[in-house]
Amino acid sequence: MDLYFGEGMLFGMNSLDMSVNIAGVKWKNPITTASGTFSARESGEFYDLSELGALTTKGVSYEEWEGNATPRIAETYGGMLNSIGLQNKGVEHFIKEELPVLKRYGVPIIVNVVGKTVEEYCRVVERLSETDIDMIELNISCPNIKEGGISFGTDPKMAFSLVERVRKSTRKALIVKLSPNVTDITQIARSVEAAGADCLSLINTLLGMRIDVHKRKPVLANRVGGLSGPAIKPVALRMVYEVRRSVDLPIIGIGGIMTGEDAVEFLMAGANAVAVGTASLVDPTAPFRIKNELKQFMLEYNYRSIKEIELLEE
Amino acid sequence: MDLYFGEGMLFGMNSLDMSVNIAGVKWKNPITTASGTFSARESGEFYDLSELGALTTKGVSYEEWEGNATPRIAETYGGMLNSIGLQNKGVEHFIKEELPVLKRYGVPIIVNVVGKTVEEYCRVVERLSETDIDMIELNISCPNIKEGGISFGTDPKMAFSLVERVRKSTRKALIVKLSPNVTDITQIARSVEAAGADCLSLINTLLGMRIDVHKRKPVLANRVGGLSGPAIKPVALRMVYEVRRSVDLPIIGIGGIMTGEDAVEFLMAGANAVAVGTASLVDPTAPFRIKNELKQFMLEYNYRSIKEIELLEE
Amino acid sequence: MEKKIETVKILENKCIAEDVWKMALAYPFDAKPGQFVNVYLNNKDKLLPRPISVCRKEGDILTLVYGVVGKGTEELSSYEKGCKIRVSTPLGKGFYIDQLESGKSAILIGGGIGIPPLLELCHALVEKGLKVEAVLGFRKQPFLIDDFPCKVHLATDEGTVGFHGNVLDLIKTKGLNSDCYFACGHKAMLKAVSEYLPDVQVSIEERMGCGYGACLGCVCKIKETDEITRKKVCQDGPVFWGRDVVWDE
Amino acid sequence: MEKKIETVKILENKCIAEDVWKMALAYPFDAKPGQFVNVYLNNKDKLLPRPISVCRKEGDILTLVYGVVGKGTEELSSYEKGCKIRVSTPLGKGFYIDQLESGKSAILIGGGIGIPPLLELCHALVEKGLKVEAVLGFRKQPFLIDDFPCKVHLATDEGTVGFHGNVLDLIKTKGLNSDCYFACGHKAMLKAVSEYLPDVQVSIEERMGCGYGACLGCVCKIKETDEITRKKVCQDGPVFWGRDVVWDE
Ligand SMILES: Cc1cc2nc3c(=O)[nH]c(=O)nc-3n(C[C@H](O)[C@H](O)[C@H](O)COP(=O)(O)OP(=O)(O)OC[C@H]3O[C@@H](n4cnc5c(N)ncnc54)[C@H](O)[C@@H]3O)c2cc1C
Ligand SMILES: Cc1cc2nc3c(=O)[nH]c(=O)nc-3n(C[C@H](O)[C@H](O)[C@H](O)COP(=O)(O)OP(=O)(O)OC[C@H]3O[C@@H](n4cnc5c(N)ncnc54)[C@H](O)[C@@H]3O)c2cc1C
Ligand SMILES: Cc1cc2nc3c(=O)[nH]c(=O)nc-3n(C[C@H](O)[C@H](O)[C@H](O)COP(=O)(O)O)c2cc1C
Ligand SMILES: Cc1cc2nc3c(=O)[nH]c(=O)nc-3n(C[C@H](O)[C@H](O)[C@H](O)COP(=O)(O)O)c2cc1C
Ligand code: FES
Ligand code: FES
Repeated sequence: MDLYFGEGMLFGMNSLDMSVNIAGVKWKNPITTASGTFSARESGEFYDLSELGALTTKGVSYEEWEGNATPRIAETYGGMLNSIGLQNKGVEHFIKEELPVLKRYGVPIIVNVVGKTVEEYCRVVERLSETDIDMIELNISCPNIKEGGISFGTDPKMAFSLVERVRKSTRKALIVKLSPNVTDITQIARSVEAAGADCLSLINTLLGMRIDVHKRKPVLANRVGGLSGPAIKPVALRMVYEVRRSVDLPIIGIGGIMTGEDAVEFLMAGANAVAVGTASLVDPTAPFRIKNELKQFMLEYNYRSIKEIELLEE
Repeated sequence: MDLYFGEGMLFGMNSLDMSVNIAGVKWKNPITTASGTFSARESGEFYDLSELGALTTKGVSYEEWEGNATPRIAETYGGMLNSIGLQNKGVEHFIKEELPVLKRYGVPIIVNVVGKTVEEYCRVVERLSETDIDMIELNISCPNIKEGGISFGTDPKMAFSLVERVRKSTRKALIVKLSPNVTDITQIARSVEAAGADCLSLINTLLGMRIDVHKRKPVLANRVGGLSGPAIKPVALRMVYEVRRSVDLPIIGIGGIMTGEDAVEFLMAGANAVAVGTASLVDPTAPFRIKNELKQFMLEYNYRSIKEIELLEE
Repeated sequence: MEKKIETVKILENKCIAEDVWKMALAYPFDAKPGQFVNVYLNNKDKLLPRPISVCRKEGDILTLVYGVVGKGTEELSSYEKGCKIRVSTPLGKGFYIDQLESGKSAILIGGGIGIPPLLELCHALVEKGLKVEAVLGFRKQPFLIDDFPCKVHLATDEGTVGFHGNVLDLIKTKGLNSDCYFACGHKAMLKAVSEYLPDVQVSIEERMGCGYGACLGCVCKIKETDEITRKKVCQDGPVFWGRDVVWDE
Repeated sequence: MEKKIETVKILENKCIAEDVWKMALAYPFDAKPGQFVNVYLNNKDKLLPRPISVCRKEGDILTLVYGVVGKGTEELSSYEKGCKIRVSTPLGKGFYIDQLESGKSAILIGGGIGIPPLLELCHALVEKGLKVEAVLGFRKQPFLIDDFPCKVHLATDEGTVGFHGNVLDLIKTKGLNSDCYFACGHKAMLKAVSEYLPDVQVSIEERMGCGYGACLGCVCKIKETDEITRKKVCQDGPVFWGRDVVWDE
């Protein structure tokens, strides 16, 4: 490092370039919010949302979904379980009430899309394609929805046909969000790439459970829920690393990112950008703080662009 | 609870029965050690091993295995990664040097068996069947061994034929230890039950990774390793709960058990006994302490036998 | 930005009844009765904030009173005077009292660990010139009752002090009534009170994720006109009208 | 049971050089030079113990000197005098000094944060009547050197004080030699020292899981007669003969 000290000064703050290009969309830095852990109005009371690389919404369905019964949240060691059940008011409500708020910040908007059938996914995507959102993130992996049986994201064929159909419904950049609850995530990644995805995001939550030993029943009304937070980071990182070695698409790394160094780990594992989820529940300013910590790390180690953040060749 | 106070006193310490019968083998309490996190000589310097329900050894192969390069250990948030690579000196060495030490404690001995081929598994099992060990635990799930490609434990057919063959090699009680790195663990559980297993133990470690952002390389020499510890408990608990609802075999619950209450969670999820792993690295007396905490819990809530520890019917 | 998480100093943290603790914080923010703060723990195995209601706000001192019911509140009780913790600025809407006029009467109905938020409310109403009475119920050992600047009716489940029975029985027995009602306590109590006094304002609890409106973890069902909608306890509440709450879950 | 984990009191915890801290513990157990203790952290996101060598044991006071190199040692440095931490009884075999006779000479070779374990060793050897000299190397800022009860030869990488260069160059330059040698420091230094002085005892480090011999996390390769075997650093070590260590990994 010492040798580069002079050069570090030379390049300094000004030439530090944190921008990334994700499937044709320019983000000014590689940090976005993870779906379901961010809400523009509420998070915007804690920090300036225009500082992020992109804003990712919670899951949007065609019609209103009520979500699951409460309790919907359970704390676990170094993590949490949720069984929100994708409660949301539907795509029309989103376009009318939430999109205008999101637009204010002048950063790319990623809308997370959910559905119970291929047709429902397509209808949401078609409707969103008529708006000026920037990217669509297809949540093919939510483990909380009982309807429809097995989740699309755990079967390579089902994932392929869903993405193939959705691909025909939109020209927006299409991110597909993968489920970690599979034997081989690279198989799903390759299916989805073949079906026309522009980008992958991973991971969604791991299926988990907690029992209240005093009340002798599961803590969540839904019994099982999605595990997230720092506890799952090693699994997420391994999956990003594996997927990076089997597809060429850009990757948004997700799972337990709490600090700038965590983000660097994902970038080194092969992610092109990262999304911050549970950390926002632990610290409402987390995505903003992590962006700053990432910048600090880059300055310290004299990285001049995000692309330079990678593993050493061996 | 108040109503039962008198009765609680009546039954008191004496009638508290912690014993369990696991596939025909009587354990005096439902606590054993998780394979690879316990060594009789060394752990025996910290507590009296005869206090446990059973003792489970690290993986034993036919010939000596060297294991992986170091670093083999990485710490993660609420957990750890290991890539020991099943280093061991082979079954003959085990029988000669380690078994006599284990026998001293007068509790059932479970030998964890590993192999790279069906034949190798069978040879270890045959050799062990000639000894007076009590149970065999087939590790069909170790994610660290690169040889042989996909692990037996992630494919229902491979798991079936392995267990079927091993079943023919021994009349000892046969536990099969399942891998969590699968899309549907109940499918593997059913295959293995059909192939003649007497008992299931779950879960083995989740595949994970960590990167040293300063050195720009994976922390483990082996790059990926097995994630264990409290971080994975919700996943383990969910899997025990699922498997309980699809097979009738006794289940040994494993994954992140750190306290007596954690053990109770697994018993309520449907386990018949539990194994304590990573906790022994954090506190060398953990299995012993957890046994005492479980007893304390039973006294407090007036449970008179392990069987009574279950979820409330809904 | 209007909201933030601040690292503040613990001025006092002491046990005031069995498993009930009082914590005073140096806290330079305005807080309204019925609002709560998110308390973040120092030990990192537990990530989520604990929502605790404003019990009293005097000058720059915020007092919280909390029951030790689990690992998080147990940890909270271990913090010593002088230590620092992370706490949010006040959250939630609090009780609806802006419209209330001097001279009117109010009854505050509290059960156990639901009593603390009524203390700040009591002060606020008394300051506004309302005639306030409090009906406070405990399992066995009362706490905080001497701090209420109003007449207090006491009930205990076990009859150790005051009326032997629950707060609602006490209200019925004494025939207490007033222009407005406020209640806080466990769900069964709030439900019973709401059935008897539909105009009551109730402060309800739900297990939370974020505590500030981002995660939809804490929803409850509220009747609005004829429809049932899901409201966030942390943001739309924690205070709702008793008659609107759907108690089925 | 011969071994245990004990909760002990911190008597002192202070910075003695840049990122180097000294911690004194009330510790009523015998400890030999070259042994280490497992230090367990209070904050529960980090589960594994940190192995730290015995730097000095006088009466019931154990002194540890540790470098702040990561999150765990950073946390350790935040503990204040009077706090308690969990620490194991002494682990590992320590240096082989039982056979050494009075009158013989010994050279201790230490680099940076490898120096602390040599201090207790130095005291033990001096007590045994050996003639001891220490060759201590630092990057820039020396520490502990005044505590060594023997002649100290100083080297710094940057030449700020003492010899400008590394410890091995200093030994070669001064032509130092003795009846026995002991070394502790980073791997590259130990390897070079072992090549030059095959009879040296070296204390080596490996990333540990359990720290007491149960997990096989910490193995190193050791030549025994003609075979290479895997030994546990925590139990069979951390001290080995320089000539036996296979340094390739
Ligand atoms: C808006 C609001 C205001 C509150 N104000 C106060 C207050 O002033 N004083 C006070 O003592 N408590 C208050 N609570 C409840 C308090 O937040 C919980 O008791 C606390 O979070 C429990 O943490 P724990 O880790 O000790 O318990 P855990 O170990 O998490 O759980 C122990 C028990 O507490 C219950 N519990 C856990 N979290 C919650 C929660 N968020 N809401 C309701 N029950 C829960 C669980 O059902 C469980 O049985 C309030 C809750 C809310 C939602
Ligand atoms: C037998 C033995 C005795 C030791 N004695 C001392 C001592 O007296 N004083 C002292 O300062 N340090 C000593 N160490 C090293 C000390 O254990 C590590 O520096 C410490 O565990 C790092 O913890 P951390 O959480 O701060 O670092 P981490 O965040 O875990 O890692 C930071 C860096 O430290 C390195 N590291 C982490 N753990 C170890 C380990 N177990 N061994 C070697 N390197 C590691 C990693 O490579 C990493 O680059 C000893 C190690 C061993 C094995
Ligand atoms: C409360 C909550 C709600 C979530 N809702 C969604 C959602 O609507 N759509 C989705 O694709 N993922 C959802 N997720 C998953 C997260 O976006 C993310 O993939 C996961 O939590 C892992 O990241 P983390 O560990 O940083 O939280 C949700 C997660 C949480 C905790
Ligand atoms: C260091 C280490 C070594 C292990 N070795 C084995 C092994 O030899 N055979 C096996 O079946 N499982 C092995 N495991 C897995 C554990 O037995 C257990 O299934 C897993 O760690 C989850 O439990 P825990 O969270 O309580 O540790 C090992 C785990 C660790 C941490
Ligand atoms: S707790 Fe997250 S929205 Fe209320
Ligand atoms: S660290 Fe576990 S055997 Fe040495």
